[in-house]
Amino acid sequence: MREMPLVLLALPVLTALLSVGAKNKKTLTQISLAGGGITAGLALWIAYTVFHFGPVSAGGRFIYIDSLSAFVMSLVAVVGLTAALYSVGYMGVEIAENAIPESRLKWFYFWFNIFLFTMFLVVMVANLGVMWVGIEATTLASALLVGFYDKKSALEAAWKYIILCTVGIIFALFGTIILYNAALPVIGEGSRSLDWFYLQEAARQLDPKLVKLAFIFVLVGYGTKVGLAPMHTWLPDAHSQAPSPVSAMLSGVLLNCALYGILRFHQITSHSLASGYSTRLLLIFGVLSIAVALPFIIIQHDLKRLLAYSSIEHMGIIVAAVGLGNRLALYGAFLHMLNHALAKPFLFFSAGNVTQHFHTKKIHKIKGAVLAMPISGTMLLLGAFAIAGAPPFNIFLSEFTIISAGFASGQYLPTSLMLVFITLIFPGMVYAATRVGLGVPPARIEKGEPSKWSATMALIPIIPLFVLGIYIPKSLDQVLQQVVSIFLGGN
Amino acid sequence: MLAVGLTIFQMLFVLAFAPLLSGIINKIKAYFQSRRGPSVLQPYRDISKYLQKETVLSEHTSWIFRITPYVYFVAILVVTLTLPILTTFGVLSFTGDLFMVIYLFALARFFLALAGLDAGSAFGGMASSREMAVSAIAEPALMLPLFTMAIAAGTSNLSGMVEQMAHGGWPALTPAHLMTFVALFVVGIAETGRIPVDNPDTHLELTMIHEGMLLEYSGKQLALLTLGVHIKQLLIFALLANIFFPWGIASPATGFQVPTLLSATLAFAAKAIGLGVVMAVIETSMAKMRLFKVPDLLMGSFLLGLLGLISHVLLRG
Amino acid sequence: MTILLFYLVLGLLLLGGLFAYSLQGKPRLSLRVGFSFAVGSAVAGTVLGIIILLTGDTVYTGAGFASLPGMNRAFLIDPLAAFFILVISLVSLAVSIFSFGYAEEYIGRHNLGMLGLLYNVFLLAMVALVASGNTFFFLFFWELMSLASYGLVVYDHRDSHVRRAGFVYIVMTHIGTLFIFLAFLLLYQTAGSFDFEHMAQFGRQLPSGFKTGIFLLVTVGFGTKAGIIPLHIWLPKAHPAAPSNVSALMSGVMLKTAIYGFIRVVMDVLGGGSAWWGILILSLGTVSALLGVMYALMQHDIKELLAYHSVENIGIILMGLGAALIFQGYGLPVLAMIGLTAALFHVLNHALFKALLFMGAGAIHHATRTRDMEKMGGLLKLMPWTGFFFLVGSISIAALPPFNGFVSEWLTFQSLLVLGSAPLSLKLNILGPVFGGALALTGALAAACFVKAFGIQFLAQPRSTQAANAKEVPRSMLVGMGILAVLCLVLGIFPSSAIQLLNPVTLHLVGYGSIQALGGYAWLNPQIPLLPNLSYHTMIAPFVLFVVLALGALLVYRVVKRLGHGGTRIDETWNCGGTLSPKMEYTATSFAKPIRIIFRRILLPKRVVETEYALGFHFTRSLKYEGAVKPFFEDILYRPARNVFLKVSGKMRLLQSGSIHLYLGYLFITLVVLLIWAR
Amino acid sequence: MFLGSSGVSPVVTLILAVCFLVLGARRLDTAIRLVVFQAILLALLTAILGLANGVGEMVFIAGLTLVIKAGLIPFILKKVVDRIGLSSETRSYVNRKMSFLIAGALVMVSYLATGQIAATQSAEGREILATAIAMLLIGLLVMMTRKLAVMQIVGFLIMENGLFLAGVGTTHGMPLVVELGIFLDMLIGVLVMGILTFRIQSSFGSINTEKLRNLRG
Repeated sequence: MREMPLVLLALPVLTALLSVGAKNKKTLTQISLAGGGITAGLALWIAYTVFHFGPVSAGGRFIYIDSLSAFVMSLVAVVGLTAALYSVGYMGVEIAENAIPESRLKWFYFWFNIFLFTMFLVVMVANLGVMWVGIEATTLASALLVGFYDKKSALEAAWKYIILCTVGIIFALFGTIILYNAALPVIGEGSRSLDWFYLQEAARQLDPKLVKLAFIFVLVGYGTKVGLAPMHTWLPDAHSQAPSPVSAMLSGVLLNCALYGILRFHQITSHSLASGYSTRLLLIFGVLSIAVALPFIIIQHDLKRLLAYSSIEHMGIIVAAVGLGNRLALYGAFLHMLNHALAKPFLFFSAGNVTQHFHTKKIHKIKGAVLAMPISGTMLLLGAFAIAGAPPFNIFLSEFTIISAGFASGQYLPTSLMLVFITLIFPGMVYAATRVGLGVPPARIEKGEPSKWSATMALIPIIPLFVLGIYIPKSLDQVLQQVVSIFLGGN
Repeated sequence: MLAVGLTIFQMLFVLAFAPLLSGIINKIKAYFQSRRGPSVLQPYRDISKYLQKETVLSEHTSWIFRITPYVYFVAILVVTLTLPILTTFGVLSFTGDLFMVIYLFALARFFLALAGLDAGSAFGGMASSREMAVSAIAEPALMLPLFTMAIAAGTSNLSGMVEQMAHGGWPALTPAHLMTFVALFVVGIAETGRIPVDNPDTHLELTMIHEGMLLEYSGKQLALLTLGVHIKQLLIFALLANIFFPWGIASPATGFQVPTLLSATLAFAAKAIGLGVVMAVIETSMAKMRLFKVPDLLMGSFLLGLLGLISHVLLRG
Repeated sequence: MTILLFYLVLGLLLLGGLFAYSLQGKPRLSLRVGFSFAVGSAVAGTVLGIIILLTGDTVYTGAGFASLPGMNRAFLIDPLAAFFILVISLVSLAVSIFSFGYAEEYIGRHNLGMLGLLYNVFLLAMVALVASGNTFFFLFFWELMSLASYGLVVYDHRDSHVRRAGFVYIVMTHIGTLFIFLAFLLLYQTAGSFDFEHMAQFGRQLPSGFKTGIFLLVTVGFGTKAGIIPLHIWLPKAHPAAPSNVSALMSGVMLKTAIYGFIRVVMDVLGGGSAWWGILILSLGTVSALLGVMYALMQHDIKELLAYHSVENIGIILMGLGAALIFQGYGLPVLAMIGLTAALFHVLNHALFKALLFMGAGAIHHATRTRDMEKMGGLLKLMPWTGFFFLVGSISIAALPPFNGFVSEWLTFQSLLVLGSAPLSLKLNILGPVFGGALALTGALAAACFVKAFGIQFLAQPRSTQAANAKEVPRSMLVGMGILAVLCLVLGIFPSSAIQLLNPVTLHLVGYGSIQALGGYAWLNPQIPLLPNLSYHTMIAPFVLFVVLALGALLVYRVVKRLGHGGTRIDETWNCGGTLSPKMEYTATSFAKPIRIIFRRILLPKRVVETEYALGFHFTRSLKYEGAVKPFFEDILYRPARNVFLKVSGKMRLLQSGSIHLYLGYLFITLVVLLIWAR
Repeated sequence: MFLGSSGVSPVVTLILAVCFLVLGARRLDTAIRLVVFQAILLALLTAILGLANGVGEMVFIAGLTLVIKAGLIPFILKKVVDRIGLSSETRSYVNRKMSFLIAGALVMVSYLATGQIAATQSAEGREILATAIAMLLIGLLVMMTRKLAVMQIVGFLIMENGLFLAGVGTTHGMPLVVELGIFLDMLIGVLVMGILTFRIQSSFGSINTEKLRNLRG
């Protein structure tokens, strides 16, 4: 029972291996769905245990899961499962339209599950070095998924993705080494010196200069992966070129996993330096990211790039919220992380259906999606409003919390800037979504959903978006409070 | 009971005197133009002639056209009941509010303008359009002097304003008072449809405003409207005369004996005829203005009214 | 008990929306179900509003599941909120009944389930918005209202104009929300709570700079929604684009929620401020009223015309509010009460007659399939009831007695007059009457505009075959209009009933009840203690007036009938001997021409005349005339701003030029800068 | 430059100098050889440190470095270069003089950034840290300014060497698990990059990354 987390890590690898061995499309689908379902179930169960009975460790402290890890892990599990479900319909259409040969499908599932494994690894391990390995591995696994369509543009995106993220990640490793260097005289040799748990406890005794240096490198390094401006440049390329389920994973959880890395370092840094050094940096980068995303959202020609820039914006919001630093802001930050992780894949699903059906990603070439595809089109429209922060959807709630917290903590300038940028982004999202969604579709476009399955997957996620927009269940509230407490108080 | 009697007396006086006033003005105009002119009783004869005539309705008109004469006449009549003309002690004087009076006039005009459009001829439409435009720009110029007087009196009830004025509430014949009066007088010209704003004597289609709206009317309906127009003219004269020069009006302070009433009647008739003479002089000595010069005239009147207001406020301190 | 009624209102709307949506397969049923629930909820809302206003109680609920700290009241219905609930409910009652017939034209063409859902959600958001006890709920429902109304505006999204209108609407309203949000945040920061109730305790003691900031923010924020000039540009686009029943709601009540928000923040929470606030609001109101009515005169699309009249009427409401704020700033509650009563009463009146007029426009569109007034004419004979109701609406909006518009405008005039006579400052003594003059001009222009609107549409001969073939609309639509027409007359004759309802509201906001000073009789009687005691109080007696008018009409009719002996004959209209054709009739454009010329410096009209000659200069083959009014604010304000914004954004795109070396450079520079700056 | 007691400093300086040589290299194979040389120097340094401090692990790591960095990775790179049949010039956006200048500035930045590290560090440790940062930055500079995809891998390797230097020089090596993971990752990374380079070559007909500029905005 205690070693369940190890089983959880093994499950996606097992699914990946089984996928390679699968004979035909049907078995492949079954393997993927079964594997995804069991993995997600187990992950959520472990998360539940953590939330109720405290941190879980396994593999001789190789794995240590506290509430924060469990929270991000649940996101990975949920988004991973929905993406796997969505892949069935999406890939089905791709094969039916001869966009990819059927034989490539197993490689898709193989790398998909490996990708999932690496993300679980990131959030579960105790050792910051191994966490780094995990994050680097996510890049490698997902780079091949980004370049999955053997097109020029996809290769270009994959190349930029891998180069930029690998470079970034080297800095992160460098930061990790410096931190280890700082920890050695305090904690001593051995892998404990890179265990975030011990580092946090010993944070006050660490050499502050080294910690600062480490945080800079980690921020730039993992920040590249999170998509913080100005290191975000790979993100729109990769997100737009990847198959839609992968875009959903990248946007929904990969960014959060990288952010998780920053958060762990931020915790250590903020315990070590009382001056709010790291919070200020986070706030600056957060607001900068929102600002940089703004013009690209306003004049965007590509639907999926639009969503990618929106991810940059929302990561910026979360990071800035962490940078605001008070309890309410952190609550908002984690709520926003959840909300974004729920909303963005949903948008990628519906956008995926629409682009697939219209055979283009260009915004000005798609028209009348609502009439052509009653479910996906409508959901795309609703999703755009949701992500732009309109009630009754959940993003509004978390943004309201964050902005209120910013004002409550007296940081008027950054908070007002955030609010202004978010407000100005709204027209951009709405313009694109209404341009795509409303009107009369061109005559060449058939009416109706090409895949019932995909349509359903575009429909279902609106429910949590809506419910969380008007009601936060007590249990979720407790989880978030717990995460915030952990974050603020160590334990 | 007294109040009811006074109101009825005032109403009968207005009904009887209004056509006569028009007749007198026409006679004076004729005199200035070295004509003999029609008898001062001609307006009565016109009305009684109209009453005898068959009413011809246009086939295109609707019920709006048919009820307009009644709405017009009744609205004017109600103003007659509430306005202090001979006395400030009418049964309806308590609701004789400045705005009420102006807006009842507006109600009458609203229906008349609709009726002008109803027959579908271009003349009626043109007349309605011009009437509404002119009256719209006349409105602020009309209101501002009245505001000044209302502020001075501390109420917008016309009887109250008249009483305040009559019993020394406000020094008369000051510059403020005179400027305000002149401003209102200019608007009075526009409201009664006289030269230089409109020409009451013409049926020349390109210059007429008021007459164009009446073009389709005949018979009893025309009679009602014509009488209504006469009364409206008298009422505007009454506003001008009584608010600024209320002397002689019968009020609770003067009592309501028969001689008082008689002198009040005579005083008012004299004031009205005096104003009529001035109007006639202006009308014979000026040419009708181009329609789009009228706003300049009214703007001037508005500015004069503003000056009156400012000097009033400054003088009051 | 009353709180249950409130939940009933919300519940019915929610169920109505959901049922209508789930029945979208059966459009006719969906329509009936959706609007039936709306009617039910409107009845409940009316009862709720009246109960609270008559008892003067305040009902509230706890925060419930809201988890944000500093939030203790989910809903709080005080008399002010109840008054607005009453306004919303009265209008939505009539409009929902109207919709039964009106929405039938969409069967088979559009998704009626969606209409039912959005319609009910829209109503729900408005009711919940005014009942919100804290800023979060307020903003939530505010945005929900915007979103639902946006959905309704783009309901007929096949038309590209509609889409563009919708976009302008949602962007403007969202930017407006930004300002409101900022104001709320400042309040939250100082009061440490989201509750209005709680804020109101702190609001009055805030430093004046803070208060001014909040005031300016909400003025811009709510002003955008209310459509004050120059923030109005969305309004004449969005209202015509929406289905007419929705336009009726948007114009009739949605704009009023902005007024509600303004009153709630400025008068309730902040408790008023310096007198210049009032002067600002008064000036904004005057400009909106004047320009609004002038632009309205220039329109010949009936719904655009009505939309600009909303701008005008919001201006009039703000004039009353501005006067109230000035008096509040000087500490004269009685006088403030008059202005506030005028404003609130006009809120109700405008809701009634504007909804009525929009329904009329909808009925005309239903019958003729056009909104272009130049194509109508002669409809009064074909659609007698619609015509009659439209006439009632026209008279009301032109503020003519004995209808309701007159009474609230009279009160506004009174508060401006008092501004002229109260011992405040010389500047205000002069400004008051001048603003009064502007209001008089507005009223007269509005009358001109509705002579045009009614005359061109309903009188004379039809100008097109569509108009000639028009038929009277179904009964449900007539009932909807009839309800509001009757209310317009009733409130015009018995304004005291409204004064009585407003009593607890003014008592709460300015500390002086409206009955005390305005009298609870059939007439209005401002007893202003500042002024000398007179034998005549300023008062009007609308009921007496109405009776006299009616008796007078009867009397005159009887007398005239007896006099003379001419018969009646039907004949042609005289036309200089020629035959009259509809082409000779005065058009809407020509009707407005004198005013267009008189105010040409403000309206900036432009005209294009294209002449095609056959032989020489004197032989014209064809003549094309095009006239329009320059969209002044779009040209000088919005278009340049948008262009700059887009241009800068376009330049920023170069940052993402596709070069990986550049991207690596960003990384490099970031790192170097951080190493130097943040070491 | 000051000489360290254990003779570490000259090696470190030499490693940094190699970076400058790479910046000055005109031909592709020269650049690759220089990186191999740098890796050998690193292995040497690791061995010296390991023996001096008596850490057996580090000697093992030195061997591993030699095998992977001086053997396997150059082997893969060579393969790639041979398969593609490169024109062997290292094309750059900035000329060599400028590159040297910038690199010099970067070394100063690194010393600036590490200047105030507390006394827990030996002077030598501080120097190694500064050198490592300089190598990271110079590696990034190479990646930034050189046009060919292979040169980007070279720049990447320089960065990676800097990292290794920091890991070995300042902390006497990371925990073994971590170290192995890092090695594995690097290997896979270079592999994946190689695969992508192949694919790019076959799709675009060139590995000049200047041509990879279709995704923008």
